Amino acid sequence: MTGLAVDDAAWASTWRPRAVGDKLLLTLGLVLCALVLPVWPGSLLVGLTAVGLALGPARVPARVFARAVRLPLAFVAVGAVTAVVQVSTDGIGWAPDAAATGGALVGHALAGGAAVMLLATTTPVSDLLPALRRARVPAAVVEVASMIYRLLFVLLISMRTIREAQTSRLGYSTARRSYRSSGLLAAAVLTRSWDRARRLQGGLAGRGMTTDLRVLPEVLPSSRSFLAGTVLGLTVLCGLTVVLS
Amino acid sequence: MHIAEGFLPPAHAIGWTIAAAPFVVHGARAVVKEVRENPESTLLLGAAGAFTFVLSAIKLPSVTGSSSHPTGTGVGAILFRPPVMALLGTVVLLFQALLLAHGGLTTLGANAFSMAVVGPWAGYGTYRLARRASGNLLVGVFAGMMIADLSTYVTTSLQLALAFPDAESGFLGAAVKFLGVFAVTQVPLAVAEGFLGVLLFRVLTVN
Amino acid sequence: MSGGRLAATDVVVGYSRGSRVLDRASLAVPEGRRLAVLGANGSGKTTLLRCLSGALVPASGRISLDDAALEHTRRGLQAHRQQVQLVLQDPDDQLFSASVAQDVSFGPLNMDLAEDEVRARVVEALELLAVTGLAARPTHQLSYGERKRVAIAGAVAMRPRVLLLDEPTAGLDPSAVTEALAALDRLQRRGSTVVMSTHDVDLALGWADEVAVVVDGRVVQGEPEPVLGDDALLARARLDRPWALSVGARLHQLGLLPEGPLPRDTEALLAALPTGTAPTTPGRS
Amino acid sequence: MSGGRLAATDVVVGYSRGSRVLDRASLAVPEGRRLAVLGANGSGKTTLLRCLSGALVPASGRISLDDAALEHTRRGLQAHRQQVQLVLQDPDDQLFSASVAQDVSFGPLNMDLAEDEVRARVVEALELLAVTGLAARPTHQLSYGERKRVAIAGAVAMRPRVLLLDEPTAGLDPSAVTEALAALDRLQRRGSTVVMSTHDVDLALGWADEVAVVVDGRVVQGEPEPVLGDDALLARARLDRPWALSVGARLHQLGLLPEGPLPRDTEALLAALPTGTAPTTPGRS
Repeated sequence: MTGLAVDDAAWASTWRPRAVGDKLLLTLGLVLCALVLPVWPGSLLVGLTAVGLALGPARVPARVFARAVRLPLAFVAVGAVTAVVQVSTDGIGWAPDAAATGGALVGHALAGGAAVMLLATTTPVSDLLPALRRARVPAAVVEVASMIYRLLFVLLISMRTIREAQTSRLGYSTARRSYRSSGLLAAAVLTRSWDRARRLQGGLAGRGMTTDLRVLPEVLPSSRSFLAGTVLGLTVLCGLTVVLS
Repeated sequence: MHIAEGFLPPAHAIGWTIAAAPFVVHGARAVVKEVRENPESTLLLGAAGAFTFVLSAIKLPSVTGSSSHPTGTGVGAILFRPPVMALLGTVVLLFQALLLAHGGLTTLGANAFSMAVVGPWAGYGTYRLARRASGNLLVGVFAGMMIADLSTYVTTSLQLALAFPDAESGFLGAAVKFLGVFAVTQVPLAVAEGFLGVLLFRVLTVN
Repeated sequence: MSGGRLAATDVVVGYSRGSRVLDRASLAVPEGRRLAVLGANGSGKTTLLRCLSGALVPASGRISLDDAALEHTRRGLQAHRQQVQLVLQDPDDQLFSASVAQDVSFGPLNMDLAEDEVRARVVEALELLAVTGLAARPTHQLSYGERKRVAIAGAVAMRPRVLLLDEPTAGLDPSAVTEALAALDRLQRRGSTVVMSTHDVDLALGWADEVAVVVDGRVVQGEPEPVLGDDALLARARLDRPWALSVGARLHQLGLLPEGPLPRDTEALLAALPTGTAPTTPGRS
Repeated sequence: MSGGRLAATDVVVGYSRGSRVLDRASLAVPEGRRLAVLGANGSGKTTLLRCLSGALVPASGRISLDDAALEHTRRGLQAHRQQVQLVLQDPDDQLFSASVAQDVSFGPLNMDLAEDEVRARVVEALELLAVTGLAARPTHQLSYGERKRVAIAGAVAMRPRVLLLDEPTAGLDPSAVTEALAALDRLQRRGSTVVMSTHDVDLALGWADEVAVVVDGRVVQGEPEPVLGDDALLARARLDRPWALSVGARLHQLGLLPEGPLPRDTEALLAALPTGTAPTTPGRS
């Protein structure tokens, strides 16, 4: 495997063949709901929906999803605590509504994070890039982004192998050696990346590359019932939030 | 350390997206022009972006015992200039948000402003100044990469302070808090990234 | 040097260090036959293939197709590449797209074919290489052997008359080699001329109709048996003699092999030897 | 499973997709003998070597050295790495310093040795691998075979008791293979235990004192002849039977080979066969 668990999950997801537009409508809808709806019960509903859809119909492994959503927790916790601590002339204390403000921050962040991960674990990044093209992003920019996606896996493997070789030769046994090894590692990966680009250029010229990297667009048919379900679901979610809050 | 999804209030998310947009569009124009004049540069720019992504995955040991990752935008700014880095940095941030759950979509604008705009420009400016003042490439690289890293986190702290002003002391008090938590702790890591840059350029200039 | 539709004549390629990689090398690619280009690493066999494909401009000499010299202009190269495709040794040097099917479509699209035609060619190429099942898989999840075959499919989809392959079996395990050779057979039966570079003399003897050894910047071309049985040539080329020729020659002397060409691989040798009475597996396990 | 100083016992390594790469695999590395680890690509032989080197932590099972279990702590691994070194297949991803001598000195420098000692070890390692002439060269200018040998020198300079090599001959031409094997011989004579992974059964038969086949997540270990003559095992492992065993068995039946172990390579086979009268080269060139 490639080692980027979210990417592996996206390619293996049962939602991978769904139209990117369908998934974008649903997930961006959830992201927006997480952002603008009041935390109770909006965030809870968005979070539950995202988790339910990912683990249920989209068949994303629970472990991958949980780990991905957990990753930003350190930032969210530290950031939320910092936001609700009050600094005044008589020292440091909690702001008056610390619990509510902190809770709201964590709630919004978790719900939003889960919604973004629903997109990320069901849609490979390379599927999203053609959608950028439809959103009027210049072709050259989309092609550069596609190359980044392809090459980052090649370079990640290089980086891991070099680091393993360095570790094996005791390159990370002290902090000082770790710095030195990291510098050598960064330089090695940089030279590899240039070399890769140069060689790929030769390889693609041989395949008749002219000015762009044109490929056959993949046809992923849009589903009316999925779109209808999305609109209905998001409406119900907003309605419930308004009624309950 | 990127601002997580859902952490910024909607108005701030929109505001920072608008603030970052002109720089990113400017960078996109630079890339389009470069690719039109020189079709092969698609591959080179792709490699540069992939390198930035991978570099930010290299773990640096910090003095405090924990470890952190370089921002990687300083080296890109020195090698490819800040406008190009504004675009590549934003693409890398999008990839980090989706592949690593690092950052977010609604906070992409805010993160792009700090990491793909302020960091590269501040780093590049410092690099030019320090290199001219000292006459030494490595001094310039060290200062440039350190400032690129540090200015990114200072910007992030100020963004958070703007979004969450202190109830009593307002923006200034909040700025002190967030800078204390997110930027002061970053100083040793910024120094580490500066050293990483020196090691990296030393190897590159030997070859 | 004639008769081949694709040919190199007196090609000189010199590198910076003064010594020439190719020094008036000539090669005629026999149409419809399997040609193995043999040489040690660094002998210049990759350079020769790159010259034949148009990727490298020789310092002097000419590359010709149907007796017309290749012109290294944009237009000349474009026409040449539609007929002659080179598959590089490292598949990561040619695969750029995240999806297998999209990557294979790149070459045909560059030929300005209609979308339906491109789609048909992608399907055909994936089938010929027996990688249809990988169409929807991301490139970066494939194994090395799978990536190699997808890279070949990318060239095959352009329906070249001549397919040049640089070390297509390097790094593959025996079953992957068998699969790769079977795919090349399907291509050849469909009318393509297949040229493979390798330093595996046993493989070349078993597979090729004709061999070309790159040695000291030149090419010695001929039927496999005399060329791969020429010890002086092989020593200069830093190659081994195929075991089947060494063993076969001795067994022929001992009267155990019939007259005619020597067997080229284990199966042929065992089939040609008289059968004994005991079972074929040694009784020592 | 005992007697080996370095051993893996009931090692399990599972990947995300549910299927296990290694499923209670056990291997004892025989001290001072040449061990070839055989398996198709993807069989798990690299995974096994990475477990033995400490680079990979198995889900269960243990790695032991001198009957003491390896603890995957900072300290435990550091001690292990001074005794066991793994050289990976791709040299490009193991050379990361500017010059050959610098790269080889990386390991010894990290062992806190005095500078003189480091210098001596670098000289020694370069000599053992016959790459002394390359010491001052930048690593990216080397040929593939040279890079492979320099990567091995980097591990050898740490004077490990056990040297694990992942496909050290892959991608090398015959003369480079000969040179690499000669270097491994010198290492072994100096007292190191050498373990090599490969999918080249002919090479393994000719080189190894003992072989281990990785198949279905487990390891079948033994003397080369019975293991590499076991057709059912080889079929499961997607490996070929070495030609020398197939041909040798038939010739043995025909009464042409003396009793005793079968010859393992061309030279041995030709030496064991009765001599004919005609010259050894076929008379057709």
